[in-house]
Amino acid sequence: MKLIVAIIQPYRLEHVKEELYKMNVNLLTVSEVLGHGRQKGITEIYRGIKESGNLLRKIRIDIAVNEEFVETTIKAIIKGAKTGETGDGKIFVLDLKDCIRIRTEERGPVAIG
Amino acid sequence: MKLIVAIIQPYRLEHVKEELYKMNVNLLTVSEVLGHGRQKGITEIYRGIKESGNLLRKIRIDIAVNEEFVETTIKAIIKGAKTGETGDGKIFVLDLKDCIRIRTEERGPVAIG
Amino acid sequence: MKLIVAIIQPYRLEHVKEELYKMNVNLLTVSEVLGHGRQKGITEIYRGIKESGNLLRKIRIDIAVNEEFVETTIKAIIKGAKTGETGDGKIFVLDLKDCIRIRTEERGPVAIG
Amino acid sequence: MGNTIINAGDTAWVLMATALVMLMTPGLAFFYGGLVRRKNILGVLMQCFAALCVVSIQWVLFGFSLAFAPSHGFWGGFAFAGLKGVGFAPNPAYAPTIPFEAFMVFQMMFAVITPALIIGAFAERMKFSSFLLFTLLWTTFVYDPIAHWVWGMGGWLRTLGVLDFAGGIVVHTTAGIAALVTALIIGKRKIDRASPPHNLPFAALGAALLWFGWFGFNAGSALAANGLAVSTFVVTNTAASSAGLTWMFMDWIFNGQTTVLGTITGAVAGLATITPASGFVSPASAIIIGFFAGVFCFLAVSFLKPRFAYDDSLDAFGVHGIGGILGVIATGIFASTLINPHGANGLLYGNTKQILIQLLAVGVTIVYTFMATFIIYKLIDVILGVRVGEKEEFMGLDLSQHHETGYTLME
Amino acid sequence: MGNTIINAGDTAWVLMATALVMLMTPGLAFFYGGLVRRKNILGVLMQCFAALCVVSIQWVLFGFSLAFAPSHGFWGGFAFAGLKGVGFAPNPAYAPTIPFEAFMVFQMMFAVITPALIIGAFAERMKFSSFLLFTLLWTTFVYDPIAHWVWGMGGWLRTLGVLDFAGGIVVHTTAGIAALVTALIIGKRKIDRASPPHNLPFAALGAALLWFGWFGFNAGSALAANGLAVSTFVVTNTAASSAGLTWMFMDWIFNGQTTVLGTITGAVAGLATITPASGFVSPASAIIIGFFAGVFCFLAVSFLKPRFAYDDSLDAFGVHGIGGILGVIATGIFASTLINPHGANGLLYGNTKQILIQLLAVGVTIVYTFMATFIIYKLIDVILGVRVGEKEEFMGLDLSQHHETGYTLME
Amino acid sequence: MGNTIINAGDTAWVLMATALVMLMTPGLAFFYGGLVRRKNILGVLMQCFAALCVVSIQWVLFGFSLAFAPSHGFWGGFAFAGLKGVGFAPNPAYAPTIPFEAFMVFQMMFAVITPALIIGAFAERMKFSSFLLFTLLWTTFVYDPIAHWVWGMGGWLRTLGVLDFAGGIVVHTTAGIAALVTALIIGKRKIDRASPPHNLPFAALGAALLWFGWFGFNAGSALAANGLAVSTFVVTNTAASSAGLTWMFMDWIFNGQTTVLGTITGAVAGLATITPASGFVSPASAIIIGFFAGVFCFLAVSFLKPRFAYDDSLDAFGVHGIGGILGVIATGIFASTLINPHGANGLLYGNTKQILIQLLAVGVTIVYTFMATFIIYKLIDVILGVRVGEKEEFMGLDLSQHHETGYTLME
Ligand SMILES: Nc1ncnc2c1ncn2[C@@H]1O[C@H](COP(=O)(O)OP(=O)(O)O)[C@@H](O)[C@H]1O
Ligand SMILES: Nc1ncnc2c1ncn2[C@@H]1O[C@H](COP(=O)(O)OP(=O)(O)O)[C@@H](O)[C@H]1O
Ligand SMILES: Nc1ncnc2c1ncn2[C@@H]1O[C@H](COP(=O)(O)OP(=O)(O)O)[C@@H](O)[C@H]1O
Repeated sequence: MKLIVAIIQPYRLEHVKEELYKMNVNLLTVSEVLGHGRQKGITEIYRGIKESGNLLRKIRIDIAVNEEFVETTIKAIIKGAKTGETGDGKIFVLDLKDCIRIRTEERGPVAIG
Repeated sequence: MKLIVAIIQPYRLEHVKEELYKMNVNLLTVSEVLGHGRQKGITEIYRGIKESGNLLRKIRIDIAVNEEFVETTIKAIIKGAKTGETGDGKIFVLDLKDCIRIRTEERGPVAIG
Repeated sequence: MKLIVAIIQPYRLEHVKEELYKMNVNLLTVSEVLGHGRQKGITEIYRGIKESGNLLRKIRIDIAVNEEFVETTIKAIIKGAKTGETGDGKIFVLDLKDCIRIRTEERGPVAIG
Repeated sequence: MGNTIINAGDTAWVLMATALVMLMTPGLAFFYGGLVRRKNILGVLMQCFAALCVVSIQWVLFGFSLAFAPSHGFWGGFAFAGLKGVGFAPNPAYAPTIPFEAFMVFQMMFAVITPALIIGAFAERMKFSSFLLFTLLWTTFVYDPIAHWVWGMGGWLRTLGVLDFAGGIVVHTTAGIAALVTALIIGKRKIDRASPPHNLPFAALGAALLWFGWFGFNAGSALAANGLAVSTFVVTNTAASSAGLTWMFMDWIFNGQTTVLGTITGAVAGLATITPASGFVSPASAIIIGFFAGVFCFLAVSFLKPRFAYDDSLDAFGVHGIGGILGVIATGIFASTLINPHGANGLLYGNTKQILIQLLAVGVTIVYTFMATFIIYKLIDVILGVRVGEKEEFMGLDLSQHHETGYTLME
Repeated sequence: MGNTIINAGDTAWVLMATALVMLMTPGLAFFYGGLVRRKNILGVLMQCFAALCVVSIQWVLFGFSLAFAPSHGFWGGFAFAGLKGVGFAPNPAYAPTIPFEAFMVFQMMFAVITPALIIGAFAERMKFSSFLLFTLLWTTFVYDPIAHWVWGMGGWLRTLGVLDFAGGIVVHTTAGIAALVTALIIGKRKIDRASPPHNLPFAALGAALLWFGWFGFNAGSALAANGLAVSTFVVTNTAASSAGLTWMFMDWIFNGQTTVLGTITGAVAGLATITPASGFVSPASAIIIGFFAGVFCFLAVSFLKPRFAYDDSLDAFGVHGIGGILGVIATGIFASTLINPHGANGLLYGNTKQILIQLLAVGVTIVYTFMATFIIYKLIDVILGVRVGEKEEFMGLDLSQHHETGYTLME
Repeated sequence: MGNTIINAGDTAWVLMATALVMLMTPGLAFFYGGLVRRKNILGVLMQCFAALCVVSIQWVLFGFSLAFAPSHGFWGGFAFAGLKGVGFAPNPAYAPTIPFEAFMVFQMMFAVITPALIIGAFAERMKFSSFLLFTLLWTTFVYDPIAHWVWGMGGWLRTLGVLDFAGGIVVHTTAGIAALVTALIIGKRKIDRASPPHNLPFAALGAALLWFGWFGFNAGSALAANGLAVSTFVVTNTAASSAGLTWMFMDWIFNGQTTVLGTITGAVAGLATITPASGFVSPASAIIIGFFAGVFCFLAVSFLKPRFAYDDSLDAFGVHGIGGILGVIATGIFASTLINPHGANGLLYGNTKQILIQLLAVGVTIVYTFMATFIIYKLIDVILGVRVGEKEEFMGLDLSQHHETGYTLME
């Protein structure tokens, strides 16, 4: 099992979700984060004082999947998130040692879906 | 060492914390996330336009623990979070390679508690 | 590759970023979390009712790095975040199995930077 | 209606005061709304807007008549129903220099805010449909009769000579007691732990709008732009400030530091307490009344409530009930005919009778309100059920009652 | 200007009403701003503040003159340009008991809010520079002439006897139609999916300020603190409440539950609809008009818009356009000389002519506004381009147009 | 007090204006509060509410007397202390047609907001206890005397003929200079980096309430609902709009785009600048004054502050100090007896003397305020310590001073 963590542009969330659903990846967890990457954000200006605004709003998606879904999921994320411009984001893949569905107390691969 | 990540119903947070404290698991990090799972949320309606509202508010808890605490912690989370209804959430267990207490610069298992 | 997760005091973020930049660690993802640790927060009081306020605001930083940068990164975080008082926070190190740059679809160590 | 003539200055002031009092209901919505959990903000806002809509219509159709038509004993009857006879000409029995309709609409806004005040007691756990019905019935059977007793032509408390300038009995005592009753019957919220206000700046905004609007509430009750209105205005501001400062220091003494929530709560307590007295007392008395408002309401909220363990979520009873009752009694003590020759002297000025009238009036109001609210509540509980289910409560009223959320979590 | 004399009460009321109407533009900013995505809140606030600044200056320089100087056919010409002759003395043609300058500034605030209303149609996707130019041109070539026709000395619709007490034609129909035109030309937002309001409490705050300010808008249009002002005040509040309740129940019937957004939208629709009628109808008529406002605007927003698939983001047409037109027609039906002897009777009171005048006026206004707005839009599109680029739209107007963000994400 | 008689229209207007000015202090709280870091919002709100409470009581007890009792040289003495002799009868020396008590309470709200303006300078780092003491002392020893000099019976600047219609000297220059002094002594905030406003919509809300309230501030200073009040009202709105637009374009020229914060700051600068001139100048002059307000305050904030590197956190000096001084001088240039026969002509109308008086008055005010504020600050620093500790500052004032947080992070 793997935990896939994707950092994407906020406005691509809809597209990513769509691509994931097409691949039957329906379970995910989303949060709002700030990212510092290569992308130069817009310089904010408050009463003439420039704020390099180096932390840009991003969306983080966490998806736990079984091994056979890893590549499908990564591809779907790329498909939804890619615009070809800096700031598109990254996907991180972590090993998932265990997974428990709280409702049923099931464990392991069966609990993921 | 393991990093335990639990996604739970927001209103169960109090109960989960209580159960964890009983087991002497006192250190944790909490954040607000949106989750898409099997649970059907309430359809929101704004001027007649239906929002399937497929992202529901959830709480994410991160707990780093030493091996001997893994099961205790999982049990405590389940005890606090379980209602038996869809939406109760999941627990993910990740391997933790290292842990550093910034204040003392201690590393490894001793830094976790 | 490793994923370094640091939980720090909110007001140390600027210092940590500065130290990281000095070490050429420029890519990171930040989010706001609540932490329960050893630190005793301020008791909040609302119309005489005391709120032990056991969840304190913290900043979480996620940094994916290649192996040779792990120690540099940890040191930089400690340098920026350490005040010597409880609440300084923790650093967690996780194994990173893979990393994908969405824009270019590059994978592995090359995608991290 | 005789040789009365409309005064444009007085009319301008009463219209403006009416607008100010109207703004108090949204002000209250934010004062209360900022204090609840994030998932219940819309529940509070909705109840306040609904009170505004429902009571506005009820008042035009029959509420005003029940309260202000010449007495039929219990209430005023239907002589003014549908605003019959409520037109451009002044009614000297109420306000000789402004259109009678101006008096009507000014009073309307009092009828609107009173049931809205009660919301604080059952916040975060009442069904919206039940709230609608409760508001309609409570306004009709509690507010309207008591307004009639105290202010209506032929009302028995008015005849008795009770002093209630702007609604210490009619508004704050009734709302406060109704709050106590409903808090007692509806029971505690599921998660008992104190929850910090989800948006204290909203509560402060609400308090500011309340303070602003209260100038209309009290000084508008002079029903003319004259010296009495000015005096009332000054006294109102003074009591609010005095009570705000007092609560600030009470917080400091009892809890070790001053708080925003304490200060604004104190100011609102001071405003509620000065209300009945505002047209009868001097600024010096207002400082004292404000001081007592701060002390007593602070103690009620900090000690009485935990002691008796009812869950008056936002202290509608502790602030408006205690404040209202205190103010009615204070009126009997501090009132002076030097300030208002149409009033009476209080205890301090050698008149012992007034305070007895005040006590009687507030006592009867408490008893009647208590019983009537109880009956209305129980009736609705049978028909619709008053409290939301446990799941709805955990989910929050915004989602469960209105299928909306107050704030998005992401862009 | 004859033996007119200034009445302090009337002046006080009109000044206060002016302040109230001024507050409506920020009120609208929050009403609209709360409904957009979080990344576009500043875009909305900015457009509203800019409208306030730009039109205030335009009005003083020549706008007031175009609208209210004695007729030169299409508009009023430049006789009052730079406020020449607009001073302390009253102008009896408009308001005999207050300084002419008071009339001028009261009308200014109407000119300010009208273009601001249109913002709802193109929210989240218009360039700020184009908005500035649009506001200036639209005010000059649409608002000013139509205000002249309906309200100006010698205006042809005024001469014809059209009834528009506080701007159902001049304000709401023009803004609503302009909203429809711009929504049609500018096209849909990129992300079509409904986005929940980012801050519904802000929208509720805005609605509260609109309601509060509308007392000045309508009752101030009596231009005196007299019985008519009071009647207008009452009718305004009644229609708002009635429409709010109606929408609440429409929501319940069609969508299964009541909503905050529905209730406040209903109230605003009621306010827009009663506007032209407010100085001519009884409270009973106001209840009926409010009811129809709730029903028709609800249907427009819920069925017309999805049907024709234009993206009037915040329903400026559905609420103000439909409401304004409905109100103008309703005035031809419900107007009564018992309420306002300077008005006329409507259909219900046996006068068939009035409704024809109303229909003609609203029809001409629709056609003229439609064409003129279209031309202005296209002109600006050629010069500056109206719509932001796709990337700017995704980024949000706050960052892309103003290099600011509404809220920080961290401390 | 002679054959004066109360005018209801004037009284209605002054009461309403008083309520409007009261609302400015919460308005300021949100204007400032939206601009600070999220962890300091309550600190700002608290200071504003505390100023309202403390000064309201001080004013009734002795502040009004110090400012407006007949002169004892430095200040007014204690003849009116405890509002002795301040009752229903007008005092023709101040306002012949309204109760003297109305004048008193109107002036109270000026005394309230002035120390609140200073908050912008030391935001995010002052101890609350010290703020309380500072407010009390500063009001008593700076505001009250200077108000006396300029407006009090027998005040030496008043006798000299200085023109300050609504407080360019008394309010804005004093507050602005005090802001500069405190910013200089208290030192920079620990985290020097510019921090984006945590809630710009709150700042916009505050600006809207300030603008709205300023109509009372300026036009209320006519102390009657007459032509002068109307003219003042118009001029106020015009200068605000002109300055808002100017700042908008300055931002565009110097920073490449227009901003919300710039526009609302410009409007507030325009309002501050027109304040002393508002009762003496024409709308055309107001456009020019507004333009200069936009230009100079923009430059002060953008260049002066970084140049001299003081940390006037929210530009209380840059906006109110510069604006106030500019306005006082502008009054000496643009004043015209055609607008206000009780005023004087300025430079433009051939009177060179007035501008010298204005310069003298503003110069003395600067010097006195500078010294007195310095002494008060140092005194408090010895007794209580003015600045919070480093840890408290990092933690934020909300938690460290009031043990509260503005917003919850979770439901
Ligand atoms: N090594 C990293 N560690 C943590 N987060 C990263 C890392 N690299 C990128 N990110 C996240 O991904 C976002 C996009 O990265 P950026 O460099 O702007 O775009 P791109 O990946 O297209 O070059 C960043 O804002 C940051 O949140
Ligand atoms: N595979 C997954 N990856 C990431 N998050 C998940 C996954 N499965 C569940 N979750 C999270 O857990 C929450 C609860 O899951 P849900 O399916 O609704 O309940 P249950 O686990 O009781 O069936 C989801 O809203 C989502 O945030
Ligand atoms: N074992 C853990 N699991 C998850 N989060 C932790 C753990 N230990 C500490 N934290 C996070 O680090 C923060 C600081 O920890 P704390 O004990 O207060 O300080 P210190 O590490 O200096 O003793 C906590 O608030 C919490 O968010």
